[in-house]
Amino acid sequence: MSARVPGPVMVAAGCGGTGRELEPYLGPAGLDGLDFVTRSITLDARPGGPGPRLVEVPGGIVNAVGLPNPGLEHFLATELPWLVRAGARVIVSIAGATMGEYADLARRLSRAPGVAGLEVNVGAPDEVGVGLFEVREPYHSASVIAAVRREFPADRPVLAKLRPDVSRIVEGARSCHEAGATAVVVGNAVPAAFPDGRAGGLSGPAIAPIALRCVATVHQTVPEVPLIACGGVRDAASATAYLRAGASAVQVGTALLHDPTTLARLRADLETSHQEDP
Amino acid sequence: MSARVPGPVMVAAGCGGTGRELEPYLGPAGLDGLDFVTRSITLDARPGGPGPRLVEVPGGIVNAVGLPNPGLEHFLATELPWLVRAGARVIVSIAGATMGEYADLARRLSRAPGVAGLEVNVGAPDEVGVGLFEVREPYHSASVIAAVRREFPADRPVLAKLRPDVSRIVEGARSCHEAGATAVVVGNAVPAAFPDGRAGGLSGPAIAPIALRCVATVHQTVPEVPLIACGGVRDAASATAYLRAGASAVQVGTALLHDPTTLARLRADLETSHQEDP
Amino acid sequence: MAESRAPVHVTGEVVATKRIGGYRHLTLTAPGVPESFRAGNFVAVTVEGHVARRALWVHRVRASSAFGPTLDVVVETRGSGTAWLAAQPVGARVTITGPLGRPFALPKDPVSCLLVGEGYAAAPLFPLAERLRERGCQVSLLVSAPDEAHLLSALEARRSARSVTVLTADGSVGQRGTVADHVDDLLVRSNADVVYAAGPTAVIRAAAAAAERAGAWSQVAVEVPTPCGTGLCHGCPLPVVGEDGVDRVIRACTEGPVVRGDRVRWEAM
Amino acid sequence: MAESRAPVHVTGEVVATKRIGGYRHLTLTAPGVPESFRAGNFVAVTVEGHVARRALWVHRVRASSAFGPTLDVVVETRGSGTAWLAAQPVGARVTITGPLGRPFALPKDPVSCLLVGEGYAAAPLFPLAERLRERGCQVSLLVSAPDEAHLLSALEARRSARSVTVLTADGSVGQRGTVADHVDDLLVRSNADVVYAAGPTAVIRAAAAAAERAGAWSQVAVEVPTPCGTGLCHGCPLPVVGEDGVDRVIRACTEGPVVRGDRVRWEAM
Ligand SMILES: Cc1cc2nc3c(=O)[nH]c(=O)nc-3n(C[C@H](O)[C@H](O)[C@H](O)COP(=O)(O)OP(=O)(O)OC[C@H]3O[C@@H](n4cnc5c(N)ncnc54)[C@H](O)[C@@H]3O)c2cc1C
Ligand SMILES: Cc1cc2nc3c(=O)[nH]c(=O)nc-3n(C[C@H](O)[C@H](O)[C@H](O)COP(=O)(O)OP(=O)(O)OC[C@H]3O[C@@H](n4cnc5c(N)ncnc54)[C@H](O)[C@@H]3O)c2cc1C
Ligand SMILES: Cc1cc2nc3c(=O)[nH]c(=O)nc-3n(C[C@H](O)[C@H](O)[C@H](O)COP(=O)(O)O)c2cc1C
Ligand SMILES: Cc1cc2nc3c(=O)[nH]c(=O)nc-3n(C[C@H](O)[C@H](O)[C@H](O)COP(=O)(O)O)c2cc1C
Ligand code: FES
Ligand code: FES
Repeated sequence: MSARVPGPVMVAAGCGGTGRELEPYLGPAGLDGLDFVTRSITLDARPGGPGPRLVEVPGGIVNAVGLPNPGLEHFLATELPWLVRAGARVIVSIAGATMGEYADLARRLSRAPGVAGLEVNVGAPDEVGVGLFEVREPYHSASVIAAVRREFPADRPVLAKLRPDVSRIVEGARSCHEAGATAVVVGNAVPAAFPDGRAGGLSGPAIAPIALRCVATVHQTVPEVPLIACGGVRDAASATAYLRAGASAVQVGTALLHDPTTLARLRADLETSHQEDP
Repeated sequence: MSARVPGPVMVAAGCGGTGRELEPYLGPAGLDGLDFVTRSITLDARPGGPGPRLVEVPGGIVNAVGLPNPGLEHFLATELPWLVRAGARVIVSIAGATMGEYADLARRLSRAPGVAGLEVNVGAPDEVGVGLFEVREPYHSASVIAAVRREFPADRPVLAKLRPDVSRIVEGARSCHEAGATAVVVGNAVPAAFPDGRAGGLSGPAIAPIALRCVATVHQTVPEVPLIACGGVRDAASATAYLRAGASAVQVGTALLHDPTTLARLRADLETSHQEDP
Repeated sequence: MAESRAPVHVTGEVVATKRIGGYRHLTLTAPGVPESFRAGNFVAVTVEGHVARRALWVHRVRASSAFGPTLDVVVETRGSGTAWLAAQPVGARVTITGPLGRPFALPKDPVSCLLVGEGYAAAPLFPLAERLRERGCQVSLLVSAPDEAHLLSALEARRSARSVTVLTADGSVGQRGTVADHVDDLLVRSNADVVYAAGPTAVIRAAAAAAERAGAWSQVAVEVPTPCGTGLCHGCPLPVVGEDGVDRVIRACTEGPVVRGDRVRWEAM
Repeated sequence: MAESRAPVHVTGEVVATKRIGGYRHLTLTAPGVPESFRAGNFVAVTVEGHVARRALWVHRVRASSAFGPTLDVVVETRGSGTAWLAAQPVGARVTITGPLGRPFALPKDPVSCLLVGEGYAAAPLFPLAERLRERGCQVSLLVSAPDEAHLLSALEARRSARSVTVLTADGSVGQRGTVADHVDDLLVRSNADVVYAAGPTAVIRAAAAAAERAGAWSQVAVEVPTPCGTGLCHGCPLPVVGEDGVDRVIRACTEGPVVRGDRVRWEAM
């Protein structure tokens, strides 16, 4: 497995629009050279759930967007070529209802020009609600990763995106890595509820301490697993906390909704602090 | 099991000092009639962990207080009698390193005058770090509850306080209830890390959507289990979200650190809204 | 539809603030925003300590003032964010993203237009009226509100509009009644080819339906919650019928907020 | 030690704000707080949008002013909370809890006292000096700071103190040097029976050690982070030796912040 681990700063799935909407805020370089994870793409188009899809809560937002996306075919025909032309390193996030769907998506994406890698969404905060393959135990996610890995060229990364659930993350990370994941993304939005009790996922600064605990625990227990941190990254301090805890890259999600220039600033800040380090 | 479920508004463990410090902020009634959960008491005195024990994060705090407490004997001699005299309904939170310690604590507290009930802390965010009995699977907590229940009179409540971990909370609540818990407290601080990677627990408004998801899920799946919600309660809106989702009471923790009058206000607000309801 | 130029994310400043009736009118600098504004665009404002953004229609832009280019917004205090914004004094710094969203499409020919707006949401119709008049269109304006305090002043619009009708639900000023009660009649009287509408869903829906009955085009400015406002989160679903006749859900902030009235699936909103 | 009366949690108002050197001095109303204040108490301030509280020494209380009873605090801007507080204009409302913590214990007899303080933390020594003088004590005051900008003005204290010594680390005003350099000498010269100290740990530790060497009592006002300030969270551990000789960890906010200098386990801090 000689695939490069992306980073150090990436766009988190579902928080960068189709790429076009983010471009105006990225500074002169635009998307060029940016690791852009798409929103999760499913085989068939999905309209997404009803509104309100996002509700603000202290320190974050609760979302139940419902994976709106145009389906694989339309994505390949329109969004992917645009992203590739813009110079992005496109990591396609994939989501399926069955292991077969994941394999299918991986196979078809392996042939699409310009796909730099895959991110497998096996940690949605409400997979049952959105009709995704249900990950109850770590071996469920590992089986999905193995199925995807079989279909996707070994020289391109397959990332396993897991839920930041401290009681399962070590086992999940280890088994996904063994199943062929180039790196493990820790993690997704945290299972949560809207004020009215409806299921959703909590994201944003509120969850950073939770995901950080998961990253630190995984890194201490299975240091050989490359980690990408995701959850509440908003500035250089929150990003370096993850990097110090053992992550080799960070993804930025909710912060972009709050301030679309976060990514540009973060790239600059991390480069500066990198240069200052001996 | 005819024990009354406390509430509707309680002081969460470890967030009301010894009771004396909270009293000035409770209004004319003081502690009288208030369900006061003590900080977790262990058999032997514990000094607690080093500083910084609490660090502020967006929407909450991360804490690793380390269960400082004077030990059971000193508690029985000094803090308990004061609380009883002040009129509080004292629910003693207990924590132990072994099942035997939990049983021991329960037995000795069953004989202490004025103990209205017990809350069993089987969901600490870093039990390994603080040397508590490790709860890896739901049956671990259920065994502790069963051991405590055997030692404590059936007409007084035993509450099982669990971690707000959505992938385990249903099984945990069900099995603790079957083991004799009068009600289940959902939940404790969420396993998290300090910015420097040290293990701790996240509490405050940030975790309310997470605990609410757990409460709603448990109530939908095992509606026969009485639930007490704990996590980020700060005002009438956050409390009623829990009550609507199926909790019969709420505990207030971190909000007291931010505004020690929260409890007095909340009791008044919930009574008003209760009267307004037809 | 016209495409808006690239939005910017900038720190601006409150240069004037005044209470008019039930609203707070703020004048802000926001370098780059007024310059590329078109009628129907909105801005997203950052509220300190809150993750989601607050969307506001742009009521007016001035190409130059003592402070350089400025924009005006009309704020109705509702929750934490609008309360915070309304309380900002002159000199306060405010982070603004804009201009956002698809603006009103302007007719190529100098046709007759009816502009229908209610409450603060009538705000974008005023710069629209000016643009239309510049193009030689005949503009009729219908401004409505629940009561006088929530009526945007139509005084300035009298320069751009041939006729101005004022409605309040309680009859405290202008005619009594709702947009639904009066819009068909006005459409006939103004002989409009295009209806532009902005306001609560009931109002723009009534305007779109009236346009359809009269065989006119309509463009409506839709308000659904827009957590980011920039097209990134897909959190602002707007159910429409696509040009191909297929049901779709678009992002109100990016593919809207202005859409053709006959495209909205009102019953699905 | 003296016990302070019951604290209150109230909304007060900024009635004056001025920058003096590197500090912002705020005068606040806080109904009930100035009335039961004793020297060495502190207040906890709420910062909008932040869960933890910010602790501040009370520098002065006035029993009556045009605004009723007021209290003064001295703010050094460090992080988000102190920056916010320092920026509050006259009229801003601020939520305050106090008076908090154990105050300085006053001697029964009119003994000779040396008061040692550094930076903003010297603030509580000024009301202490007044109380001591009222009791007939002889007060010597040592005020130190890294530089002139961080020196609390000792002008007013000259009324209460028999002698005032000023030190700066850079020698920009007063004598050059640190408290550790000068405190033994001053203790001898002032012939003090009691040393009161407030400031960074190094300073109060040096003062306590000097007192011990000279056979004097000492009381130190300790600053450790106090997330709640009210004794509820046990988040402010202060390692001490109990009266029974047993090592203990107490809550700095409630069982402190003023403790006997010889009780602190400095090496465990
Ligand atoms: C395109 C557009 C233009 C708008 N223009 C104006 C304007 O010119 N003047 C004005 O006063 N208001 C306008 N609004 C409505 C304004 O954005 C909401 O009233 C405001 O977001 C509510 O924020 P709050 O903090 O006061 O309320 P809160 O209840 O604190 O809001 C909490 C959250 O809900 C969202 N939200 C709640 N209600 C609405 C709503 N009706 N629309 C959008 N988001 C909502 C907010 O974005 C925020 O995330 C506009 C909305 C949209 C979508
Ligand atoms: C008893 C006592 C009295 C004090 N009196 C004064 C005073 O009169 N004037 C003054 O300027 N400062 C005083 N301080 C220090 C002041 O409370 C801290 O500088 C302040 O809390 C830092 O807050 P911040 O928001 O600026 O920094 P942030 O970095 O945003 O603070 C984040 C968190 O850390 C805590 N914290 C960080 N540093 C300290 C510290 N040194 N002490 C306590 N908490 C800290 C804060 O409470 C907050 O929870 C006092 C502290 C104590 C304990
Ligand atoms: C609006 C929104 C949409 C999201 N969509 C996806 C998605 O399609 N696939 C996915 O794997 N994660 C999705 N996520 C999760 C984010 O990628 C990210 O893992 C999570 O929000 C935590 O990071 P953050 O705190 O930086 O947002 C979404 C999150 C948000 C807020
Ligand atoms: C400072 C602090 C100390 C705590 N001590 C205890 C404890 O001793 N025993 C326990 O079961 N929970 C303890 N908790 C957890 C709280 O009781 C509560 O479950 C948790 O903080 C979530 O609720 P909240 O968001 O209202 O604080 C503590 C929490 C805090 C913040
Ligand atoms: S509000 Fe985020 S995409 Fe429209
Ligand atoms: S700061 Fe909370 S107990 Fe002292």
